[in-house]
Amino acid sequence: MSTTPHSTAGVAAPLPHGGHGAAAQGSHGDQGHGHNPDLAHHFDTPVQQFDAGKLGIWTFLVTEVLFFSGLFCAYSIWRSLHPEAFMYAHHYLDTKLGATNTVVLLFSSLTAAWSVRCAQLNQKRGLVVCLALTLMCAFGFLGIKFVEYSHKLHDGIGWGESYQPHNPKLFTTLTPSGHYKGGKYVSEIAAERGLAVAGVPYADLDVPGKLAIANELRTEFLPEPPTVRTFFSIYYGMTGLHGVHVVGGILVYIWLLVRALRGRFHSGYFGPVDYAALYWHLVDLVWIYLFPMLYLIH
Amino acid sequence: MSNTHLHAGDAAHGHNAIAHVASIKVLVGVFVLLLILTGVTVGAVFVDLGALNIWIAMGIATVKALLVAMFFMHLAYDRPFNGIVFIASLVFAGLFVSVLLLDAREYKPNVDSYRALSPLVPSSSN
Amino acid sequence: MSFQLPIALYALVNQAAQAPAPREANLIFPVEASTVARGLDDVFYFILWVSIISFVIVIAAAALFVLRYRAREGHKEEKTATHGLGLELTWTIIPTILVTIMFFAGFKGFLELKTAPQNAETILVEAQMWKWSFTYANGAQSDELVVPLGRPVKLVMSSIDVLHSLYIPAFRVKQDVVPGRYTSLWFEPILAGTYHLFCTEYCGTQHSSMITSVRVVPEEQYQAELTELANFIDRLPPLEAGERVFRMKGCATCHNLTAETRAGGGPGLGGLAMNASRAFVDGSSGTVDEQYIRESILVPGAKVVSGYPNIMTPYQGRITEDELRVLIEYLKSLTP
Amino acid sequence: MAFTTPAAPGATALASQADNDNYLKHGRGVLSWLMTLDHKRIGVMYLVAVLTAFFLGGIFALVLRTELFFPADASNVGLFLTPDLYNQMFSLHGAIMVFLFIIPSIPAALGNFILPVMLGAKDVAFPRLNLWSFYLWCIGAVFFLIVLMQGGLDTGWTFYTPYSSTKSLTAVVPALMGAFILGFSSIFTGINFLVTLHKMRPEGMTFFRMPLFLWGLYATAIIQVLATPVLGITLLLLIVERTKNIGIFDPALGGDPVLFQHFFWFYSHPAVYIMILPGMAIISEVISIFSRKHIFGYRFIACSSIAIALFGFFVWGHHMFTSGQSPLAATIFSALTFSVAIPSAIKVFNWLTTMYKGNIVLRAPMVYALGFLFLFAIGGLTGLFLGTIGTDIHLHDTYFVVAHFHYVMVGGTLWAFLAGLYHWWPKMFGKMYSERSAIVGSIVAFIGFNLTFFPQFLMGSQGMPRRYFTYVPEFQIYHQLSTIGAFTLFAGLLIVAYNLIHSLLKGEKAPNNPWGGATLEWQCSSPPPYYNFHEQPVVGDPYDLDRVQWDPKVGGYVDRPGYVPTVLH
Ligand code: HEA
Ligand code: HEA
Ligand code: CUA
Ligand SMILES: [Cu+2]
Repeated sequence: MSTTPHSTAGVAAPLPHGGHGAAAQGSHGDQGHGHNPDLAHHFDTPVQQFDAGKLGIWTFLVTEVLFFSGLFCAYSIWRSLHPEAFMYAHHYLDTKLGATNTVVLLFSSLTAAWSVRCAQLNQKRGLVVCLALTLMCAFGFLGIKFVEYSHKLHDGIGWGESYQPHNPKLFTTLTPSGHYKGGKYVSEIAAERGLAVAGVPYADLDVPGKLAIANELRTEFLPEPPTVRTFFSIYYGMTGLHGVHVVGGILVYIWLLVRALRGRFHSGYFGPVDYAALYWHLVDLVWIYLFPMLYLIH
Repeated sequence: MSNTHLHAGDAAHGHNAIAHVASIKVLVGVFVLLLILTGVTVGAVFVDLGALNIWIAMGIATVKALLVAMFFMHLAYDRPFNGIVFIASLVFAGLFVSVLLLDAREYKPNVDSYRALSPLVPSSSN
Repeated sequence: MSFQLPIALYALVNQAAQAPAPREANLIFPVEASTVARGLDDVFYFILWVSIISFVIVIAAAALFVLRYRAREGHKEEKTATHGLGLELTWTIIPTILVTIMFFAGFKGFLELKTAPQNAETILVEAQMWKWSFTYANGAQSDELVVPLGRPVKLVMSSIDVLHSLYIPAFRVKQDVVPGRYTSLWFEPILAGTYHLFCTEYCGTQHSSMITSVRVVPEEQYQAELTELANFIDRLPPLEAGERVFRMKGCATCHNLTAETRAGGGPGLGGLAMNASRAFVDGSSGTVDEQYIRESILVPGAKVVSGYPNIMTPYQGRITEDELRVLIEYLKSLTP
Repeated sequence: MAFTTPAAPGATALASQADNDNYLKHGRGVLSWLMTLDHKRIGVMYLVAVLTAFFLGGIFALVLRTELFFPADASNVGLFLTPDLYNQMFSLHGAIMVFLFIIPSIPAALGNFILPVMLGAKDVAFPRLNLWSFYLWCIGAVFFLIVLMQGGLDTGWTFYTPYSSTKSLTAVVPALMGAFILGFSSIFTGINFLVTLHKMRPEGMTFFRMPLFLWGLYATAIIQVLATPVLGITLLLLIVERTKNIGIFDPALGGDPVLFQHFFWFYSHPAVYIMILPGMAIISEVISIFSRKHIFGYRFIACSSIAIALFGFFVWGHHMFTSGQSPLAATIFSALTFSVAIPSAIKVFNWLTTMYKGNIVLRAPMVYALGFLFLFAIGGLTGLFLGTIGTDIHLHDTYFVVAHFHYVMVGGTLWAFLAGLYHWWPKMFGKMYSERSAIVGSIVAFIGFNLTFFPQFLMGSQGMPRRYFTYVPEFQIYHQLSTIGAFTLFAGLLIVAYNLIHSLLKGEKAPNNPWGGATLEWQCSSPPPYYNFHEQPVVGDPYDLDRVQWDPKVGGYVDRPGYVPTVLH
């Protein structure tokens, strides 16, 4: 950890002005003689530069972990103080979609890790392929998220103020272990009973109308725990923040792909590929926890 | 690592002068393991073990996290310090979450006694 | 100032339970008017002494060195040891011991502050922007706190809007009042008199006006005042009763009795009956009558006089019909 | 003139280079500054920026102090402010001073300039990130200007919910965004320093041969990296709480305001050590050099910095003793709070021992260092009254607290900052300043400071609550003393400012090593060349002051010819 690369320029020997002297030391062979274009002037050797970048990105990941920790904290407190809200609300979350997204992210992690290997081994085509695959997975993930979000928002299940469920699931029984059972969407019930307002059937009603019917029906079923709204705040907060990170990852990978196509990376210079992969793996790590925490409540 | 010579030649046979190269076997192997574990978590949900479920799920998640960190993120071969740095983040995040959880549970009664008298209006009915 | 180290130490070692005579107000503290005050002050004085002594050591040493070793003709520095475990341990261990004593002393005081006696007289406190209201066992209400001398009192507190904090310096007690939960504190007054009661958690515009007083009175007078408070509306002429409701409900924090606006508050209420019409923020306007005043008290948001923010707390459900009746009478009686 | 060993070939050539090629002359025009990646120029830009913020915050302070000269009259009309305006004054004062001034002051301004040079490196590890950090600061500052234009901020710098999330009518969201961005600026500085110190130390400089200033910055970086992200998420949650009512902090929706205070202080307590650690580190340098003595207890001072950084994470609850936090938590936090006092005590006593039998030169930096010792001791010791639960119940949210944190932040950090500024000024700008007005300024400021804040201890313990627009009559005398003091302090600082500006314009040329320091920054010319060193500086014991000797010809210190460094142990 505290070992420092030796400036072969040596003690008290004058450096050529402009400061690429030490750089020359680090990079025989690779680029031929002297000046190494991939080495920033203030580093002595590519190894030093790479290690610095690596420690830098790891430190950045540390800040990311603590950034997310706030939401994990809110989650665990609400989960332990208001389990009922979670028991009720998880019925809205689609485990299948969640699981699919998990697999997508895991695969993208594989390709990301592979892209590093390719860069290290000068496999330029492999690198491009891996980066491209990673990107595609990222888009896929967002696509699935979009489907999930739009379904909820369509039923008025937003966060904060926009939590106005006009097509909520209603439950008939509560098991001793606190599980809500016999869930049915208002839309279904309305369809079965052919409910309507002023002759307009539920399906064709505007939002206020649907809300009216929903509130109407609520009285017959189990009451909704008051902090459900907070659950969805937390759900959107966590998945949303994670989504923002995915978007960030996409930007980074587009940039990498461009440079890879230009053949900028090679066994002597692949830092950015490695760092981006590390970041992407962290995004994956976070999701590895979010999935059971949000989608697998039972 | 001290000053190393980089020969593009090194790259040819699965080896790089600057950093360790993960073998395809390891990468794919880890990926498969991750898939299996994901399957297990989803499966575990359908056996109701009450409070135990969440801990099982978290346990499996942690194993998966470890796999990713050790192999995909190279921690297994990396400078130990990078690992230490990462662990530090988890330790402090843990401190943060656990202390707040402890306090929240401690003062819960004051909140509940108040809620008993003036309950929250269920959010959706507004 | 009577902070002799021996006294302080003594009080720490043996329980401050059989409390010595309370100290008079001095440069550091107000009078020690509750049972816990004396003990807590002793802790303070103990820390104060430790601090003064270590401060003097530090500064004296620094001054001495500057004088003895200041750069001047013919003076040169001497090589001395660059490290010494012995010294380091000394100035690690001694402070450690001292702060450990501080912690336990403070902790003991804290326990006293947190464990209210069973027989404590309970008074309900409701805080709102920006007034206190106290409700007593017999249902009587007041805007200043009246407590019996020599009897433990427990305040059970809640807030209807934001954080507030109830602070009585003379009793050395303070507790935040948190919306959405109950918090409580207790004290036993040992000196009759009137003391400050401050709000010490920032709560907006009138935070610094959210102050009232605590009156410590003998037991029988306490009982008398409670019964008097409980049914003053029936006994007093409407205007007097209304004037008291006006104070009780804390209207004075935001409204002047004259026509001019109170800084950071609402319209002045002087001459309400006279000025027949008012313009509202929504552009509309209306005439001041019984009904209008009534509405402005119960649901102030309904008609907000233009030029003022809509910040008043609705009194719907916070004021009885009788109170409202006399209050309106009183308001109408006000001259500009 | 560059320090060169006669042996070195072309020494003269290099020397002449040194004269015309320093970082100030290297590249001209505004753009060459705004686009620069040079840590020295970024440091200088930061210096200008934070001093501007300091000035602004100070003006707000003077305004609120003036208002407090008299209490408001019967119908609550103040001297010249309304209650709302007063509340905005202290909120903006606090927020600007903390987020825009004191957090970046020493690390980002002085640290940026000195760290790489002290390290014998050409730059920090990530120069581009460094520039970004500065521009994030600027963006954050812009947000605070927006706040000023959009009706100010009246939540206090602590943004407590639910007032900040539901009731406040001021521009809370822009302020939160500003603080959020400033947080990332601070994080980037932290990452940069951490990596630089790990990966760019020259041959022979192990961790335990690093100058203590670098140890201080290292400890600071640890806190910046571990604590600041939590501030980020806290502010983010508060923003959505205010805009979308997500119901995490708002009790009306089942949220928990005490939770917010936990979130906030988890960052903001460690943050106070972001403020003081670099200051202490400067003091360690100054006291050793100006006592012409090897620092005493190097390892203890170094480790105590780390200890403070880490312990600092376990005590945040001491800001919440009366908040409705559980007694259990309160007790734990009180106990842990004292753990931080010990390493601080260790530092203080090591500094004293360093002065023992020294040859104490009372130049400006040393005068400020002594002032620091005096003021920080008071500030720190009063922290003990607050750390003790029983007594804090009475003192919390009174002026006693206000006095405490001004003694540590102004008397501590600001004094150390000025000590460092005077210490490195010749190196940074190659100009000397007037010693006399420097001393005069420090004395005036010292008197003014104590006059401002000592009375606040007294009125505080007598029960004067903080954040009060007006007050009950018995506190008037203390408030008036305090206000008078504030203006005296202002005068002192004006002298400081004048002196420094004057030195820039008219100051005589500074030698490379005016004070006889043995750390590497004194081995390069003043101001340093663009790449800091024309030759690898010789790494030795940073406190082995015998390496250098006074040279009347240069008017500064130069290497002692043929000096054999004491063997490093
Ligand atoms: C530079 C910033 C800084 C520093 C260094 C400190 C240092 C300390 N602070 Fe302070 N503090 C603040 C900035 C700082 N604080 C701020 C800004 C607030 C208020 C925030 C707000 O509410 O707005 C605050 C508030 C605050 C509180 C909450 C008060 C309240 O709101 O009720 C507490 C309580 O424990 C506290 C304690 C301490 C302690 C124990 C130390 C210790 O680290 C001090 C250690 C130093 C010494 C002990 C002195 C040196 C040692 C000697 C002279 C030798 C002798 C020593 C012994 C015998 C032990 N501080
Ligand atoms: C670094 C932090 C810092 C600094 C330096 C100061 C400096 C000062 N502060 Fe403040 N203060 C806080 C941080 C700080 N403060 C915080 C966090 C709060 C809490 C806010 C809240 O409650 O939310 C607070 C609150 C606070 C209060 C309490 C308000 C209340 O509770 O009602 C008061 C009252 O007297 C006060 C006064 C002062 C004064 C007189 C100064 C003086 O020292 C100011 C002197 C400085 C100047 C007048 C500027 C002069 C500058 C130049 C001339 C240029 C400088 C250039 C060079 C030196 C080269 N401050
Ligand atoms: Cu109520 Cu401040
Ligand atoms: Cu603190």
